[in-house]
Amino acid sequence: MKIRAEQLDERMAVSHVAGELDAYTAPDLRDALEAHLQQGTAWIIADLTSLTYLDSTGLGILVGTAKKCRQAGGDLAVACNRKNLLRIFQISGTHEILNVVETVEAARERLEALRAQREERTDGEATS
Amino acid sequence: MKIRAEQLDERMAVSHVAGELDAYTAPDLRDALEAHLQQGTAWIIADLTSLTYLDSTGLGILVGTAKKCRQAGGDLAVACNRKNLLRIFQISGTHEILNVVETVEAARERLEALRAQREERTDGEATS
Amino acid sequence: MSPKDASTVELVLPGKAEFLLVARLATSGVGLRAGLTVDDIDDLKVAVAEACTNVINHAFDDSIPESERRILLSLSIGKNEMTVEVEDEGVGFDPNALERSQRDGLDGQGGLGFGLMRELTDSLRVESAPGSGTRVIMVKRATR
Amino acid sequence: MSPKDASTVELVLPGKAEFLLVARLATSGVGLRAGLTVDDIDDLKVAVAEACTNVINHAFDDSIPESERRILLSLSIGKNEMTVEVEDEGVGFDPNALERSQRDGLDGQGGLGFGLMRELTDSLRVESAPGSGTRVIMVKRATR
Ligand SMILES: Nc1ncnc2c1ncn2[C@@H]1O[C@H](COP(=O)(O)OP(=O)(O)O)[C@@H](O)[C@H]1O
Ligand SMILES: Nc1ncnc2c1ncn2[C@@H]1O[C@H](COP(=O)(O)OP(=O)(O)O)[C@@H](O)[C@H]1O
Repeated sequence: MKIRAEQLDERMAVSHVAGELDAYTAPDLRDALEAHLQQGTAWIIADLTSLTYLDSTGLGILVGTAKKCRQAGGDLAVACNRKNLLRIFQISGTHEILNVVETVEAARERLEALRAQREERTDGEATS
Repeated sequence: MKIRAEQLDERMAVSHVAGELDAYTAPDLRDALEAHLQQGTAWIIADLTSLTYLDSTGLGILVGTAKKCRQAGGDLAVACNRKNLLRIFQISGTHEILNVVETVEAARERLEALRAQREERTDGEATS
Repeated sequence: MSPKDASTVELVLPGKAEFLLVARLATSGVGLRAGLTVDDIDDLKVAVAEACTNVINHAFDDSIPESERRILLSLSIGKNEMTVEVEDEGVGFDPNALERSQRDGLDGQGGLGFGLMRELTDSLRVESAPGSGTRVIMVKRATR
Repeated sequence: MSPKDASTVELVLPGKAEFLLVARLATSGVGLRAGLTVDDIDDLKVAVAEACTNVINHAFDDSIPESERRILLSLSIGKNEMTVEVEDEGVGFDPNALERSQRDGLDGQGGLGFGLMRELTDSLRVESAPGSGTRVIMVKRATR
């Protein structure tokens, strides 16, 4: 498995992940995602469009990271378009909570929209 | 392993071979090459440009077929450009006798040249 | 270890995550020969890895030295199907307690592994008891 | 069969050409974990397949029932190298007669298999005797 980090703006970053994500390689992904959070980046895109294998260990890390992102005021989205991996998201019931979409572009749009919503709500609260 | 036959002219044909050639799949290649010979085609190109695996069992079939081609007045050439397979031809010392070249086009040229030589020699003998 | 018949491959793997890749590759190879489709094989690879990951994560306590932490994987070609057995000689557990833990789902501490195995195969059987090791038997039918 | 240590994978394969693919895939998986390069692994896959093909072609006479025709394959990760053992409980042969048969080369009835194994690995040892099975031990060092 190979991971490349890309910072999109001050609060949003992508981890581009290629290869196979299992219990052997999972610690590397956990560290990479953790690094974003440590740097104050709470809006994270996991780009899995070049990932060929995923199982419950990888799902566990993605779900755990999504939670931490939300706790930090952000969120996580997954870009994935491979049939075999999408099946895993579907049958594990994680498709929605992980904001799984087909491309990094769509993932970014999803997070931007969530961020806008979040800010609106905060503004609303502040002015009410 | 997948094999597709292509007849180039009355006496020359190609077997396009893709996948892995080992002792399990070798009988299929032997049958395919044998079929060319049965049909009177003694100039054969083994197109291995989409082959990913080759060992001594495959070499044995190629060498055996090359002999039969020569006995029938023709010859065999191999098109192959993968490093790992070329290494097998080299270290087994079969690179020359199997007329290994990089492309089907080059294999065809090689066989056409051999055919021309052969015909010249026959002509020479006939007129001497 | 002696294969039951002439269409079974048996593997002994160290109980370490490093070797999950080997379990998946062997599953692919036997799956291809069993006539499974590429999609069938993708599913079965995950199911096999889930069972093996469980051995690595749950089967061994400190009393078992590393050299004895093994995964026994048996891959059998049947008529239009493939049977996989994943076995360990570890601490075992009560499979009846599984249903409870399933309810926790992903949010809790587990239960997702067996859920995936069940969804990704055509049949799943778990033989285990505290103190006597675990055997997971899965069957995947060839779709086509 | 019990692995010598925590970095050895052992396989029992039926002695049929159908399973050569599984032997190669397992070799790839362990090779990757042993740090071999893709080229190293390509070479080692051929060497392993040659040894296994020999078992299938030469180890068994009619007295050995199909269910007992097995290939034992052991794949070990060492320090910057990988060791492979291919073993059978077949008829065996006299390795000293090998040198003679090598001279026939491809033109004769054989000898190419061991030639490739020798060229494609860093070390090759053959243990065999008529009547007592055969073990081929090969070491491949990681280039890089
Ligand atoms: N091979 C095993 N040895 C001992 N316990 C096991 C084994 N496999 C599964 N278990 C038990 O079954 C539970 C449920 O497993 P699973 O559904 O895969 O979820 P998870 O591994 O995430 O907990 C595990 O938490 C563990 O207690
Ligand atoms: N596992 C084995 N059991 C019995 N005989 C074997 C075995 N492996 C090799 N041999 C003997 O060694 C010879 C040389 O083998 P090899 O170099 O691979 O060439 P080939 O298989 O083409 O004959 C074989 O012909 C066979 O007589």
